[in-house]
Amino acid sequence: GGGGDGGTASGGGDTAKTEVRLGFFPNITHSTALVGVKKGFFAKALGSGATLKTATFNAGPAATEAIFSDAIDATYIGPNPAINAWSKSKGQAIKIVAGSASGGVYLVVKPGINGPADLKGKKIATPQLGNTQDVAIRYWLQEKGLKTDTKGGGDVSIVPQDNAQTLQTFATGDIDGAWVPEPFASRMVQESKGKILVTEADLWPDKQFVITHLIVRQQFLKEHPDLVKKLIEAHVESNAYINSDPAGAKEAINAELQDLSGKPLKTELLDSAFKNITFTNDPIASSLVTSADHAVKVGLLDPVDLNGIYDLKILNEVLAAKGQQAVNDK
Amino acid sequence: MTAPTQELRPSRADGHEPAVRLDAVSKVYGRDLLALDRVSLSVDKGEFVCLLGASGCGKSTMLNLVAGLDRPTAGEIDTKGGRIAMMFQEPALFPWLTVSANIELALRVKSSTRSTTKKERRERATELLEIVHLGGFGAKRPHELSGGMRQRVALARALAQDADVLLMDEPFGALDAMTRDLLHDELERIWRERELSVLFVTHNVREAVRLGDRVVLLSSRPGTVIEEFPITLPRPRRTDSGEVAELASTITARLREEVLRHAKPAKRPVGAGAEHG
Amino acid sequence: MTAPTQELRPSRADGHEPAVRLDAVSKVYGRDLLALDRVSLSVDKGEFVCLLGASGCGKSTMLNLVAGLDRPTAGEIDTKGGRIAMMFQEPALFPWLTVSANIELALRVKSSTRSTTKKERRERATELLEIVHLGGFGAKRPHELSGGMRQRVALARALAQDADVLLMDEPFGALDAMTRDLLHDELERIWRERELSVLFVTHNVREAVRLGDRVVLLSSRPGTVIEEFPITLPRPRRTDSGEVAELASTITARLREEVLRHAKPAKRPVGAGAEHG
Amino acid sequence: MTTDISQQIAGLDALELTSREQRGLPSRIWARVWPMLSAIILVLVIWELVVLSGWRPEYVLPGPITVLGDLWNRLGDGDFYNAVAVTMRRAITGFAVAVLVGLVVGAAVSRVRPLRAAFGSLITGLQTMPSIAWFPLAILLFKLSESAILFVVVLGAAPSIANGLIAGVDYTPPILLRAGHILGLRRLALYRHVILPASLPSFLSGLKQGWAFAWRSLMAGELLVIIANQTSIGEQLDNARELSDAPGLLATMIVILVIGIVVDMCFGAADNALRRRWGLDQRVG
Amino acid sequence: MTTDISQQIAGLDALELTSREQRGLPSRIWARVWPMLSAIILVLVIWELVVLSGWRPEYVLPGPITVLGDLWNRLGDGDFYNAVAVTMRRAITGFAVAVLVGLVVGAAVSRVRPLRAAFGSLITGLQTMPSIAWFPLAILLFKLSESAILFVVVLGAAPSIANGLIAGVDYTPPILLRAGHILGLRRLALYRHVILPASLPSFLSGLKQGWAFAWRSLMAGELLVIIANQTSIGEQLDNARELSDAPGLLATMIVILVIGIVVDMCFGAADNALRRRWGLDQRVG
Ligand SMILES: Nc1ncnc2c1ncn2[C@@H]1O[C@H](COP(=O)(O)OP(=O)(O)OP(=O)(O)O)[C@@H](O)[C@H]1O
Ligand SMILES: Nc1ncnc2c1ncn2[C@@H]1O[C@H](COP(=O)(O)OP(=O)(O)OP(=O)(O)O)[C@@H](O)[C@H]1O
Ligand SMILES: [Mg+2]
Ligand SMILES: [Mg+2]
Repeated sequence: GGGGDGGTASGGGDTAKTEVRLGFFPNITHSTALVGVKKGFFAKALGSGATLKTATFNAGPAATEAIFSDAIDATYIGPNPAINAWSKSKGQAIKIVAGSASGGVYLVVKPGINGPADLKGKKIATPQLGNTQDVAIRYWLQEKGLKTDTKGGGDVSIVPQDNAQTLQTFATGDIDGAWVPEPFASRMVQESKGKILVTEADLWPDKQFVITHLIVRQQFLKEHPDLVKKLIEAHVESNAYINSDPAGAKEAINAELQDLSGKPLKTELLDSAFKNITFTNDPIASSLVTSADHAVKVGLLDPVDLNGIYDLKILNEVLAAKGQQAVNDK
Repeated sequence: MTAPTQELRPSRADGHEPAVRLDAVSKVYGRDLLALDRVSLSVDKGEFVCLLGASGCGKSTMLNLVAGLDRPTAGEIDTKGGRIAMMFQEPALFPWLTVSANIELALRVKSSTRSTTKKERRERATELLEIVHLGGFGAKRPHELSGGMRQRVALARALAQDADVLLMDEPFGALDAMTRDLLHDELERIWRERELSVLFVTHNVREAVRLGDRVVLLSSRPGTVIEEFPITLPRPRRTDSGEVAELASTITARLREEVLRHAKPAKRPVGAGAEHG
Repeated sequence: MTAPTQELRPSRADGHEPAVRLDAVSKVYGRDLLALDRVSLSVDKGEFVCLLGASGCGKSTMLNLVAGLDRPTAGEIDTKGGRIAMMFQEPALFPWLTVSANIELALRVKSSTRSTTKKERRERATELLEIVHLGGFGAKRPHELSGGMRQRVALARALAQDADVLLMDEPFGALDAMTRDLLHDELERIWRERELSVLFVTHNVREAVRLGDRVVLLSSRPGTVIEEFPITLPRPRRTDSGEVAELASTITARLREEVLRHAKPAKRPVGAGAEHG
Repeated sequence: MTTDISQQIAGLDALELTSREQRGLPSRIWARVWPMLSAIILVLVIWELVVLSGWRPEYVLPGPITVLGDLWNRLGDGDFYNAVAVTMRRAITGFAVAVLVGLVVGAAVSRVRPLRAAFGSLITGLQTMPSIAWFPLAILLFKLSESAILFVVVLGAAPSIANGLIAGVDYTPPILLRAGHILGLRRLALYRHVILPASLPSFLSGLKQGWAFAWRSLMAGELLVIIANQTSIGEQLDNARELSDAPGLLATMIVILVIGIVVDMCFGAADNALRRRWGLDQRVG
Repeated sequence: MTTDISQQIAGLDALELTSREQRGLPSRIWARVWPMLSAIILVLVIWELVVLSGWRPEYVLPGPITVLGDLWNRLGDGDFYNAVAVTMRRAITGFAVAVLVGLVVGAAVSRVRPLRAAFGSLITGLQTMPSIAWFPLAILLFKLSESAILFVVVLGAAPSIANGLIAGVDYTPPILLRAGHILGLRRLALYRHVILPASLPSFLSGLKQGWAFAWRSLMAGELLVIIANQTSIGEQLDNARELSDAPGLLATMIVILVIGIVVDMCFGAADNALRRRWGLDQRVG
């Protein structure tokens, strides 16, 4: 395919690449990007050779569409859209080049529900049919011997709905719980007296599973590995900063959120959510593959070959340069 | 017999009860177009009054006021004569109804108290269409009729209302002389039978003399009653009879005089308010 | 002088070139309503032809066909006489334009070749409005006029077109006798000056005799030409002159005869196809 | 077909002349069908050419063959028909309620002065409100039930329908109102016998717009509540997008288009009947 | 106010009688304003009562005071005005383009038979297509630029406008067409001088519907591209929703409603002027 003729309307272009277009969501799980942008790590790393142009999205599909359409070069994104982008393009569109965040997903339920057995006949929300959380709860329920189906039937009725809507329906008692990421889990606990029944991290080896990672357009990677490297350098620096100075990071996050959406997160919420997420450069490849396997098992995904979805060579170079341990793509 | 009465009276003093009474009625359109100026007129019960006047002198305006479709700017209108039916200057048929349904609608409203069946109404509509010589056209739609035919349907519809007072605005304007004559007879018959009070606008002086008990002349801008002619010719009259012609020419002469007197002002801008009061 | 010619000819054989020629024209509406049946008629250049006939006999249909607004079911129509203007039976004014603008629109189209300025058009429109005795009403909108006034605006608009052939469908139907007389004079003057060919539908036999070079009688359902009367009275004629009255009554008699002959069929359903062919 | 086309081109020349010739039924149907077919073929060809040009990779812009193949697969699947049935049922129910609400509101607002002053502009205001803004309210009122979806649909469509009626009422020729008044028709009777029929054309176009609003709101609203064992078109559309499934998205778009076109044809038939009855199909020429 | 209300109630009784009395300007304005004010107060009171009843917790259904407070804070913030300005600019640009496109398409489709057969129904089909379905195409064609947003807006609004025009053309009284034809008007001239003005009422209501579509599409489209340093109403709405910020959501809804109402008033003024000129404001009574 072509793709070399882009950039007419957006001002970007491949001719003497001077712009790196990075996407992310105004969302706490995208803190690496929020901090990196706010603190200028990206701008600094790109130097004078290229400028950073950011684009914010409200959800994965829009980010994928933008990557597909050559409207952005790289984006932070969750595992599901990445898998979809990979499989739909038959491995041509994107590569995952670094991990970003892990953990921070919980099953929050109404008080009074104390175990899987109590969930029978209840309504549990997930963010989206077939996404990681959706797969996780279905697999978990299956292991506990509870049946679900994709239409909301079965022993436990799974209702995929928007996270924002989940907050409301949980508050009004229309649903009995939800398997959701931060900051929604914390809000459900704080605002509606929800109770954490399952911490997804507990289900994973090392309590680690991917929730956000960085993907790039393959063509961009091919044509501008130098720029990708700079991007990853900034990314690593940003994660390092978050882990070394959480207070400063939180301040940066809220400042950036304020800029983007006009409203910062409440402090206690930010604290609680932030505490539950781990920021790591490791894409935790194993969790992605396992999750995909689970999806196949619960009947939400046709088997997909994820071989080659990672390209961690540059990340490992950067990590090596910093004297950190390499990550692997298995 | 043919001498015009020179006194202008709102109502005849012969003890008849008026069906319609206008008392010093004025109508101003917009800011300053005085269409009617203190018009006083009455139509007795069972009387047939014809209204003559130049184009634009306020005849339709007067009918609209009597029908309650518009409010007078000043003066009072009494319509104690019972239900009012009106035939507009345009046919004003409902385009979405067939000819027959147009008439049936009038029948249906009229008879809301005592219920008629659909079949009865249909039959009555057919009768009425026969009266206006449109038998067999009931299933057509208004747009499939000629101008004169539409006017006749409007007549049938007005008759269908079975009202006590009938206001007619140039009802036979689009008809040929022959059809007109036939309808004159029908109208006279119905007027007699039902003891209607009729206020009838026309441009045809002979027609006015043929039909009216009284002919009222309106002047132009502002419209005022300038003269009334009682018509005492014995009925049935014929439009082409000598007596009708004679009386008609007297009235025409008076009308012509009036029109010529107003010919000049008519050419001046009316909005300028020059001719008011 | 007043004797009707008994032969029916499509065109007079005096060497005049026809401006409009209908050759065995038929028009069927819907499935089986035969409105016109093999009508042949021609209007010479500069001739004034009046069309008389009962209501619904097909006069408007004929005018529509000549104007090219509708297609004949059979037969041929030649309109070599040049540009055609038409006055419809309804005023058909554009409600969104002022009276003056309605006329100016006609002027503007007419003069698309040689450009007139807006001011010229406005002046010409004012002149035309004066001709129809509506000076000062230019700024009004159609809905602010009386029925007769609207009809006069339509006349002014038709005259504004400056066409060679003028088709008029009961142009003076809504006017009082006086205004009508005045407009007869104006129309005659303009017809003379511009050497117009006119096809004029009316229900007023006197009017037809007053204006026409020839009066054509149409029968009813199906419409066919039953008789033509050349009018050789010297001009200017007067509507109330004895000669006009005399000729008019001859024509009326003939027309009455025709209408009465058709009175029965007219009451039968028309859609039934009984009276076709 | 060549002669037909040349005829039609002649028709193009004489724009305002529409022929009123009496033709046979097959030829009349053909006259309706061939332009559509040509249009479809034209679109498909252009689309395929763009794809063949390699402007974008196939996974971003799949070709018509891929998409039609995907569509074909869907057509072979029972789920698809369920989805269409569910969505159509919701659309029709919601639309019917919206028509009712729109009629009542439109009738009230168009004839009662103070109501109009109070709520007239609010109707358009509501019309501009995006569906998602209503979601929280819908859930508050109706929990996670199908009623919540209908609520959003009705709020989307009713203003349009009311506005159509109001416009129709406003443009009812005064002479017909007067005629109705003289016939003794008042209030509801005047409404029923004069104003409504006179407003019908405008009301009909309001209905058409209302349908579009209803449908769009429904597409959004179907994500609001996912009810057991009921897949729906809105959900399929969203899924295709979530999965970055370009052929699936395009196939679903085609389904939506086809439904929209079929519905429009129903409205068109009603419209034509109306125009024929009113004598509005008498064109010049 | 009591006398006014009792007058208005009398007005309710005589539904079809609208008074044509000449009143002073202040009293006319007051007659327009009081029903609105009463409506607003009524809504606020009911709302507050519902909240006070404790039906739902405050953070799900905040009371009017909270919401108006939130709105007040927004009004004090420069960002808010930027957002309104950005959104209005996009709405107006998009709408203007849509009007152009709608006019051209509507004119072509309404008068050229084969085009109508080919694309007539497609217009409504397109109208029913939800905005999100266009997002991939918009991004494909215009990348992440404002043009992508405009694309979605135009696709949302243009069909409505075209449909309004088509309906108007279809319902142009034949006698006026004939009159225009006789005056020698053909094709474009006939269009300009007869068909367009005669279609104006319907076109205007198409425009109104088009605006609603444009606005709704814009609210969705503004999430498509979030351009740096440009916040917009659509974004604010979505943020409020994403954050389950009920007062923020309601405040934004009020902003949208107010804008919608103001726009409707502009259309209303145009409409009234039209009706006055056409003599359609002459009601019975
Ligand atoms: N709705 C209106 N708005 C403004 N002026 C009007 C309106 N209706 C009538 N007029 C004016 O009032 C005057 C009288 O009109 P009216 O229709 O009563 O005349 P008319 O006697 O019926 O005339 P005609 O014989 O031509 O029908 C005219 O000058 C006309 O311009
Ligand atoms: N559009 C139409 N569709 C169907 N039938 C029509 C149509 N127009 C006219 N007709 C029929 O054709 C016949 C002649 O109509 P036309 O209008 O030509 O009569 P006319 O001579 O002008 O009558 P009038 O003097 O009443 O205007 C009538 O019987 C009428 O019903
Ligand atoms: Mg009149
Ligand atoms: Mg006629």
